[in-house]
Parts: sequence; C-alpha cells; structure tokens
Amino acid sequence: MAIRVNPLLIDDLERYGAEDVQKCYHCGNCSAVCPHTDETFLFPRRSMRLLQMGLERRIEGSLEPWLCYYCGQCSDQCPRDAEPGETMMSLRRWLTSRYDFTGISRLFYRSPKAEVLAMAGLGLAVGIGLVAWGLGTGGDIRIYDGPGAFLRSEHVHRFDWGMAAVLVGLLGTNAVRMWWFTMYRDKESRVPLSLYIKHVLTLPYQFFTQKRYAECGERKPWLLHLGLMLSYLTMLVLIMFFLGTMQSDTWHWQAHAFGYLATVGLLGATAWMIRGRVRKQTPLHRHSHESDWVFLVQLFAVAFTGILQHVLHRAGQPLAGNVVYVIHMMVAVPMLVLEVPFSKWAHLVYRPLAMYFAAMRREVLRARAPAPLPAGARRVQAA
Amino acid sequence: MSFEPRIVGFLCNWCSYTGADLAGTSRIHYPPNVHIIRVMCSARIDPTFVLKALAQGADGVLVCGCHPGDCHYTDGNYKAMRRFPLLKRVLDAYGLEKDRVRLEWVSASEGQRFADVVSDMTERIRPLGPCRIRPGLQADMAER
Amino acid sequence: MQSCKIGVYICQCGTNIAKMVDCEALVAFAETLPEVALAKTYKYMCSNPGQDMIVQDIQANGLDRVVVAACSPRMHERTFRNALQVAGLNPYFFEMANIREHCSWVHDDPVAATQKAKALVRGAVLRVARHEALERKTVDMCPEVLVIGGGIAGLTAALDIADAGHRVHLVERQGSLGGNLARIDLTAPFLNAARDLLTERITRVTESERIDVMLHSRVVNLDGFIGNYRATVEVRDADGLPRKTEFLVGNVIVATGYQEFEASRITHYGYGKLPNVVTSFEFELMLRHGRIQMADGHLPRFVSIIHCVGSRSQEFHGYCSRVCCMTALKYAHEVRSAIPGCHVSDIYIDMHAFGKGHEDFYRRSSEVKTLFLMYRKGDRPVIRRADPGDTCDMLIEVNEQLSGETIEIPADLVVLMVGMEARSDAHEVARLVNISQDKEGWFIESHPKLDPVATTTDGVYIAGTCAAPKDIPDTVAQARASAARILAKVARGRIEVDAVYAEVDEARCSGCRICNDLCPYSAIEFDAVKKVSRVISAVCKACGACGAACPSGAIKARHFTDAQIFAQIEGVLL
Amino acid sequence: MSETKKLQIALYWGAACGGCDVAVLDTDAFILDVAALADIRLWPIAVDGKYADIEALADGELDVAFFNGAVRNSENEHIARLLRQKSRILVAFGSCAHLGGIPGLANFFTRDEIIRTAYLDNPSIEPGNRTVPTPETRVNGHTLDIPKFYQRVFPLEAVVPVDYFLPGCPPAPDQVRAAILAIATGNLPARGSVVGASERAVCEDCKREKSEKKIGRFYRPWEIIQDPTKCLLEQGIVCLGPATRSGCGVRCPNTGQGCRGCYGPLPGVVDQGAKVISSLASVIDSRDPEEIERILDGIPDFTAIAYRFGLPASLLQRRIRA
Repeated sequence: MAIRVNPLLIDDLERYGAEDVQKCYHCGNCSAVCPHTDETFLFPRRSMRLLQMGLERRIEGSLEPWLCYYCGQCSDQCPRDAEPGETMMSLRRWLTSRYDFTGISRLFYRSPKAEVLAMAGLGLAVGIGLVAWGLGTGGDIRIYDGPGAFLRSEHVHRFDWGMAAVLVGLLGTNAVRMWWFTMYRDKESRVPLSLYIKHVLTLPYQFFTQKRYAECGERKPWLLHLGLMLSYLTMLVLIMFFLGTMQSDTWHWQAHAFGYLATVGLLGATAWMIRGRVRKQTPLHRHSHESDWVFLVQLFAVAFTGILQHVLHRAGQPLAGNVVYVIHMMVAVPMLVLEVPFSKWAHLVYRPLAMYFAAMRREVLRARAPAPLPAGARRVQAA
Repeated sequence: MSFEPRIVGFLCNWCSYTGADLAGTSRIHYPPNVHIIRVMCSARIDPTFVLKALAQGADGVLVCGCHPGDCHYTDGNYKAMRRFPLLKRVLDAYGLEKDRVRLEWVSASEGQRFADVVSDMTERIRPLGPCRIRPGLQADMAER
Repeated sequence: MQSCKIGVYICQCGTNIAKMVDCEALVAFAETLPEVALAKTYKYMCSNPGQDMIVQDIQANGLDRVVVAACSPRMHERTFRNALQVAGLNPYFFEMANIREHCSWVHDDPVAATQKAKALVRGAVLRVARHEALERKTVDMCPEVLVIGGGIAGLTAALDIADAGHRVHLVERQGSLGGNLARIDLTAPFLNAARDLLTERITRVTESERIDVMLHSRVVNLDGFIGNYRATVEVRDADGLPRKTEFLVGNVIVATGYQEFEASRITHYGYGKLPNVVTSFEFELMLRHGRIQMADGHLPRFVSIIHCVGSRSQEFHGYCSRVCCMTALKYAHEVRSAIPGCHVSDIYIDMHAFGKGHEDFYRRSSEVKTLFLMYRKGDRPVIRRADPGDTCDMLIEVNEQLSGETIEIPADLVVLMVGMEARSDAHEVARLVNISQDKEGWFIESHPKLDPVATTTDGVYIAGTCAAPKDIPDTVAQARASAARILAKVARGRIEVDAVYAEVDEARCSGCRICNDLCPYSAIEFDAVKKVSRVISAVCKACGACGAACPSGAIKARHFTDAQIFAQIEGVLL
Repeated sequence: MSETKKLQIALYWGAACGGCDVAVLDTDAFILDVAALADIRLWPIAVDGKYADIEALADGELDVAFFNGAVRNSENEHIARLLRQKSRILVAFGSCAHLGGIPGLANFFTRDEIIRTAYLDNPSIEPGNRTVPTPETRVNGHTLDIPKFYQRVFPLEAVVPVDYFLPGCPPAPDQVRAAILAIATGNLPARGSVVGASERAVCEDCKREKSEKKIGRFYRPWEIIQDPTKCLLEQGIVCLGPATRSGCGVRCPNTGQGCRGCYGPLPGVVDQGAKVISSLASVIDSRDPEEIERILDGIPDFTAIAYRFGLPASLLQRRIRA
C-alpha cells in the first residue's frame, strides 16, 4: 500500500531549522562517514530522504534522529551543503513537538517570539507571585534564612516538588507518546516484551555515561556535554533533596562542595557552548535555532543567578540575595516548566529512551536479517 | 587432440566485419576457428565462394551481412538472403550437414553476437567431424 | 600470372599482438610462402619508422607487393596504402591481415592464435599476388551544398557555408524554419530564450543571397557521387502544388532532426486520457504562452515531471535522450518562478547532468525545493485520478528507490519528458542519400569517435539530432563541423574517387540484363545498340553485387575479383 | 599435313546416350567428306573395329580421337587412356566428355544405390532374382570379367589430359563440322580450349527481347502461355542461357524451353550451377525469407537443373559419401 507523501512537510521543517535538506541528492557520503549508522539504522541519508518526501508517519516512527549526536562530520563531507547534521537536529526538534500532545512545543519551535513571551510572562508571574507570597507569609526581604526568611526553603521545596510532579507528568506522557510512535503504532516496529527487560539497563547506562557520544570521535564535546549533564543532575538532586541544607546559613561542605562543582560545570559548559555558537567554528555550532539560544542563555542565567544569590547570601547581603533569588526563580521556573518538557531540554529523556528502543529494535531486525555479509561489505537497507 | 573445425567466414565490410572488429576491441573471446575474408557487401558473396571453400577443405562456411534493411548498399543483403536458400537446397542435395554453412546478420554494434555466432557454429561443427568433401574428392581416383 | 616480390610485415602492436601471437614464428612462416621476398616484424608498423621500413624495402629490394599483418584494415589500410604510394608503388598492391581485432584480442591460446595468424597471413599473401594496379580518378567538386533540414543544425551549417562564399540549397519540409527548437521556450541550463537563438539565424538565412531556402519541400531524389550529386527537390508553391526542381551539389548535409516519443504508448501515464497529463512539448507551449495551467484553467498546486518517457527502457528506446533531465530542471525553475507556492516533484531514473553548467543547474534546482523521486528502470510510476475528497487532481504511485518506499504523490499537472526518437521517415532519407541507420533508426557516422559527422557515403554529412539525441551546443558543433569539412574539400577544387568499382568485360557480356536492376545506384546502364551492360564507374560504390550475380562472369568487382578471393580462400585454409 | 596422307581418326563413346554419334551423322553430306578426308579407325556405332586394332597402333599414330560420353566404368577409362596414348589430339566431344553430362547426375547417388535400383528394387526384375553384376565371375575354372562400374562419373579430363573440348548435348552439327575442318586444316586454337562455342552466353544469340529482371514466380513452360518475343526468365521460366556458352544456336529457348545449360559455363566461371544460383536468386522479387522459399519451391529439383550437365566437373563434383 502506497504511503501518501506530504510534499509540504519540508516547508514546515524549515521552521525547525532544516533549511538545506532539498539540496541532498543522496550520494550517501553522510552515512558513509557517520560513526553511528549501521545496517539497522541508516542515517542521516535515509532520514534526509524521509524528510524530503514528507513521509510524516515514517519520521514519527523513526529513532534515528535521537541516535545522532551531531558530530558534524556528515555536514563537513556533504558535497551539496545539504547540512545533514543540522537536518537531524531539526528532526529532533520536530519530533519533540510531535511527542508533545499540548502543541506548546510546536508553537515554541515555530515561533521563538511566542516562546520568549511565554517565558517572560511566566517569569513575571513567578516574580510577582513570589514577592506577594513572601510578603503575604510574613517574610522579611532582609532575611534570607531562618525564622522570618523571605522565601522559606521548605516552602520553596514544596513548590519544587509540585513543579517536578507537573514536569514528570508532562515528560512521562511525551515519553509514552514517543514509545507509541516508535515502538507500537506500526506492527512491524513492535518488539517482544522480554526484550524490554533484557535491554532495560541500556537506559541508565546511556543516561549516565552518554557513551555513545564518546563514539562520535572527538572526546571534548562528549566530556563537555557529560559534564553539563552531570552538573545539571547534581544540582537537581541537591535542590530536590537538599534545598534546606544548601540554603542554610551554616556551611555543609559535603553538599556545598557538590553544589559549587555543579555550578562551575554548568557555567563553564554553557559559557563554552555559547562561545562556540557565537564563533560558529564547528558544524555543530554553525547553525543555531532560536531554541538553542534560549536553552543556553536560560541555563547560564539560572546557574549564574543561582550562584549569585548564594554568594550574596554568604557575603552577608541577604537583601540582595533575596532579590537575586527571586530573579533566579523567575528564570528557573519557566525553564523547568516550559523548556524542559516542550523544548530542547526534553532530549534528556528522549535520547536514552531512543537508545533503549534502538537496542531492542536492532536485535529484532538482526534476527530477521539474512546471513552476515563478509567483512568490509555493507548492506544497503531494503525497503 | 580434438578436432578443430576450419571455418571460412565471408563478412561484409560495413556491418559484420566491423562487428568482428568490435568483438576485438571489446576483447570478447571466441574460438579461433573462423578465418575471416572481407568483402564489401554480402551481395558480393558468390555461392561459388562457399563451394570453393568447401572444396578447398573448409569444415564450415559462415556468411555474414548487415541486418535486413540496414545494408550499407541499401539492399545488398537481400541478395544474399535470396541466394542462400537456393544454395542450401543444392548443398542438401550434395548431402552436406546443415550446420556447416550458415548465414547470419551481424551489425557493426554486435561484437558479442559475432562472438556468439562463431562459438555456436564451432560447437555445432565439432561433433560433425572434418568435412569429407576434400578428402573424398582427393581419394576418388584411387577408390573408383 | 607474373611472379612478384612480396614483403610481409608483422606488426606487434606493442604487446597487443605480440602477447598472443608468436611474431617471430609468423615471420619464419611468411618467409616460406610463395613469392615472399622478405618478412619482418616490428613493434608498431603504423608508426613513422614502421612505414619508413616499408618504403625503404620497396625502394631498396624492389618489392612490388606488400602485406601488413596488424590491426583491422578499417583502421590502417589507408595509412599503409599511402606508404606504398610514397614509395612509388600502386597503393592497391597491398593487403592487410587482421591479426589483432580478429585474432590476438579475441583468442586466449597463443598456439591456436599463432596458427590462425599464419592462416590469415597466408590468405593475404596469396591474395596480394593477384592484386592489380588500380588508378584513382579525380573528379570536379561542385561547391554548392544541399542542406536537408532547417532546424538549428541546418541553419547553422547553411550560414557557415554561405559565409564562406558558396551557394546553399536549404530544404525544409515545414512551412517555417527553426525545427524543433522553435517549439521550446527557454533553454537549459542558462535559460536563454530559444527564440533569441533562432531569430538571428533565421533572419540571416532568409536574407542571404547565397542561401536558397525551399519551404514545404522535400528531396525526392539524389543521384551521383561526391562532388557531383544531382538533387531533385519537390517544392510546393503558394497554391500547394508540387513542382520539381533539379540542381547540382557537391556535398550534402543531413540535418533532419528528431521526433518526440508518442507518450500514449506508455499506458501507465494515462496520456490522452487524463486531461492534466501533458508532454514536455505541450508544456513548452504553455510556457511560451506565459500561463501554466490545468485543463480547467486553474493554477496547479502540485506539478510532477516524469523523466525518461520512452527513453532508457527495454520496450521502447534503450538510449538516453540527453536533453530531458536538464529540460525538466528548467521546468522546475519556470514553475517556481511562475507560481511561487507550487510544489514541483521530479520523478527520474538517474539524473544525467554531464554538460557544461549542468551539474550546477541541478544543484540550483534542488534549492528551489524540487522534490526528486527516483524510480527504477522498468518500474514505471502509475498515474491515476485522485480520490474524491483529495485536494489534488491526480495521484502518482512510485516505488521510490532512494527511500525504498512505495509512495503516492499528489499532482495537479504531470509533464512527461518525452524522449527523442529517429524520425519515422528517417529511413526514406537514409535511402535517398545512402547512409545507414542503427537499430534505433539514427543515422550512423563514419566513425563514432574519430569521424562523427561524416558518413560511409562520401560527400554526405550528418549533423544534430538525426544522428543521435543531443543538446543544442553539440548540435551546433556538429553543424559547424560538417560545414568545415565540406569547405575544406571544396577549397581543394577536385576530389579523388576510389579506384575500387565494378567493370563489365564487354567481350564477355551477352546482354542478359540480370545485373541491370541489381544496382542500388543505377550505376549499370544497358547499351541497346551493342547489347551489353556497362558500369558507370563514378556512380558505382563497389558493393560487388553485380559481380557475384553475373552468370557469365563478365563483371569484375575490382580489388575483390574472383581470383583474388579464391586465392584468399585457399590461403586461409592452411 | 600432306595431301596424300589421310587423316587418321577414331570416335568413341563412353557413358553416353549415342546422341553425339548421331550428331556426327547429322552433319549430313559432310560425313561423306569426312569419309573421303579421313580413315576412321574406330567408331563403335558405325564402323567395325576392335580395341585390339587400336592397341596395335603406334603411339601418336592417330591424328585425332573424338571421345564422347563420360567415364563411368573401367572400360571407358581404358579406352580413354588408350586413345590418349595413340592420338595426337584428343577431343572431349559433347557435354558428357566435357563436363560429365546427364550421366553425371548419377553422382548424386552412390554406386550401391544405383545397383540396388537397377538390379534389385526395379519392379521389372523377376521375383527372387538377386543377381547383380560383378566385375569378375568364375565359371568352370575360367574368369569372366565385365568392366568395373565406378563409384562415380568422371569427365574425360579427370582421367586423361584433353586437348580440346567440344561442348553440347549434343554439339551442334555446324560446330562439329567446323571443328573437324579446323583439325583437318590444322587451324587450331591453344590446347585446352573449348572449341565450337562462343565466349559469350546464349543470350547473345537469343532473339528474345530482354529487359530488367524481377521474378515473382517460377513457371514450368506448359503452365503459361508464353510471349515468344520476351526473355523466358522474365516470364518466370527457368533458363540457364545467361550462364551457358552459346554455340548451340539457341536450340531450346527457340522452342519455348529454357536453356538447359549443355554448353557449360562461360570462360572463367568455375561452377556453372553456383552462377545459376547466384544470378537466378538475385532477381527474385521478394525481401521476405518465407516468400523467397515459396518462390523457390516453384523450381522442382533445382539442383538437377543447375547441374544438369556439369555436376562431375563442378566444384563439389558429387554427393558426399558417408
């Protein structure tokens, strides 16, 4: 049965950053240089093709975009400047918007203006809310910690947990939708339940090590990305479980040492990435969608305001500390609520999931595939 | 040593000889049994040539011209086409095996076809053994 | 038969011959053959030192016959004949044994190959002993030229010849000049207007005093030979009445062009049934009228272009028509600029972008968002009417090769890139001017690489798409090459004609007239008074049909005499 | 040659029908001149003479020997050799001696086939009679022999060198007369020549109107009403005239029959039949292989027509024997 193509999809994808995909004439150089592609998951060429032809359903069902870490070698080798790496990136954006059932993601990706406005609106609301709440609960803006503190950490903590629940709910739903698209909707993509158990360790392994990124060739981008991710994770854990400790007037070196380390990681990595995107020296950084800037700037701002309010607090400036704290929250809350489930952040869930799914799919397809080819030969994917 | 037929090939200059040249430039291998004699057109091939070759000891005779309709001289190959069946009737009467004399159309672009024709003809003649015309005539006075 | 001194030269052709044929053994063998005075082998006989060797041996040793065992005579017979002539020997005292194309290149057993080479050399030696000295004649060269076809090729060739000061008779079947090029809008890849290319030429041709343009006319007869053709042209006057005119020309350029493939022969595409499936020429007409539209007048939102319609397929034409890929890309540009929101898909087998600027044009076409869909040869897309409720007119199902998916693409207008094919009346022209056609009907050139505009008939040249599909620059190049070849010959004034022709021995001719109707060139005339037939040597093209058919043995096919061929038969049966 | 010495001549028939001897008699009154001019030392059909007489002659004692008929058996060969030895000039007289002639058509069959047909399968043979001729039969201690019947027919030249060939089946009386006179007067061409015939084909002397030829169908002479003024070939009647020496006086075409080719091939032609194939087929009016076959089917037993008189002297000479 023929699949109806959507010739206009490509116009849509342009809004997500895939501006050059039309130039591809399928020489296959990109797939040849890609360190990650294999006979089960042929990319970027096949993904480029699906996109050129507008085979929406096929793209929705594909894991390939998530298997790419954008080392950029494909874009370097492309004789047509079709930017396969950037196309994969755009596909990740588009898939993110597809997994999201609310439509917010699609809105943000297609309209950076809307994204910024939403961030600003929510930030403002958070600011006003926090000030009102701080004052309303009898807080004193001159006190940072302890009795009469302007923003009491246990309240904030509770708020954080509430926010986390919303976030997990959204991300979880999207993850289920991703599973539905990629592993269940089409009969041929389904795998037996036993495999889910067999490969379950892939998920934490890839999540924590990002080993796959290391296979891209250069180690620096991987270390940077790993550092950023671990710093973020560390900070998340500290905030979710040790917020009180972190914000108390007394020193808790175990927690604080981790906090500083994570802060340095966050600031360093984001600063490096921003610098990269400004200088545009690697293919990875040559093209920056608005969402990339929002992501980096926001993260940097959160980390920066976070440490700043801490430093001010420590330096005996509770008033300034509280003010910066509010600003910190004005940046952090929109980031966590709007960015994480609806934009680039979400890849922290989708990527490990994709690798988990891919491991299962690969096993099924290899079992189905004919005898292995001799060394050096490479099988071209059949229909 | 196995019997190697000696075949005389009369080829027209414009199609078949050029086709045989093409087999050469394309390095298409075929058995070395056909010895080619060039004529300008298959219409030049007098049936006498065929009889002469047989009487002279050929084990087979191959006549090649342009495909009908493609003759360099417009219709020379039709003359060959008309003479050949009459010649075959006569050769039948002489008791010559059918496979020994053959008319084929080979164009200038059919190097492969020429090689195939030669291979096929050689393989068909090989089991027939040497043509008995020349030794027979040579022995006639002795065996009268 | 007088005894003679034959020199036999075995060419090694580098290693081309020597690696398979034992050349030394061949020399030793040749020395044993009757009347062979000397035998030698050399690395390259066709080289200057090789030819000099022959010249010196003729002069020093009094050789009067030469056999060269080397490549095909079609390659170097002329070279060695010239060497004989240089040495003062009649060039026809020469015979070649083809031990390369017919031996070393096609056999893999050195023993058998050497044995065969010996037989071929023996055939040549026995034959050459019976060769006769033949004298070539020179005839006048009429400087006027007949150009058949008034397309871009014919126009260009006519202008070049007229500019050099010679008269041209330009015969065009249609009522106007321009040919197929006049039917198209822009040209790929530089998007020049076809009109601009043609107008200037047509104006110059019609204004030229030296070019006699005959519209609505066709050549109905051509007699004679190089330098001396008599052409009969049927011209229709204003009332449409045919009138015949005759004139002499020295050379002929055939530039009769092509016709497009009849798209309805491929049922998959529904051409003729689906109103919005059009051929590229119909689309060109839309472009020239400035409005791309569907049958109902609406603007299309989806335009699909299907390549290789009639080309590169087993059932129709196996060859590539060469211009359609770029023309299709041109359509993509033209559609996008005429209807900016319109989506263009290009359904192709392979994209052939071999010419100057073509690859760049291809790249630029992909940048205007043309969707390229690849189908497999022999697995054609199928066009059907869209279902009710669809927002398009048709759906095209394609087994898309690059994705491996069977897809369905919406289309409002489908353009079929119909290939070029030889004109259905090409065989009439071929017969008229005595040139050959290949299996697809294209006229055959004298040599596909080294002599691409001459034909096997002296004085007849081919230019443009009557020889094979080609684009405008190639067509123009061929037209100008033909013109240049003719001008070079005309400049020499007289022309030498081959000495190989048939001859009637009147003392032996009984006037049975069997031969009279056999000559395709009517070169045999019957003398009703003497009751004998006679060959007009200048008209004879030496096929030898009459010689074979003459029941009295009165006709001699010079250089292919019975005696020569009998000797060769005897020779090769070693 | 001295006036006083009479010409010493011998005439012999080999495998022949006797027509050639009749042709000599057909010179009418001239035969009397011959008798006056010559001593006829051997002429089995007309004069009493024994082989022994000839054997007794000195070599070269005969001036001329006319040998008609082909060489079919050992007796023919013996006499051919004998006459060659005894005669200064040996003339192959008539088509059979010249080319093998009608008896030469037997070369399409083997000796065994011929003997079986004549002596075993012949309906006129008495039932049970299985007698076949054998060269030697022993009777009462004696050996009786008859000439050995050869495997094939030879033209005279295949057995002994021949000085002149006088073609025709039979040679036209005028030509016979001319040849005898030429010999008598010593006015002779080069040895090995064909005498009493033209260097051109029968058409040269044929009065029928000839034009360009295209044959769409062959007819037997009785199948159509002929146009007596028009070339027979153009009317679809097989005529070997174009491929046959003239000299006969256009005997057959003048009676509405196609020339049968008895005067043999023209000078330089090595195989008359092949030339008939080539010329006849060339003018067939068709380009369709099947139609060509159909048209050719209109000629019954073409091979025997093309090689009616010349098979043993043609290139292949006889049927191939296993």
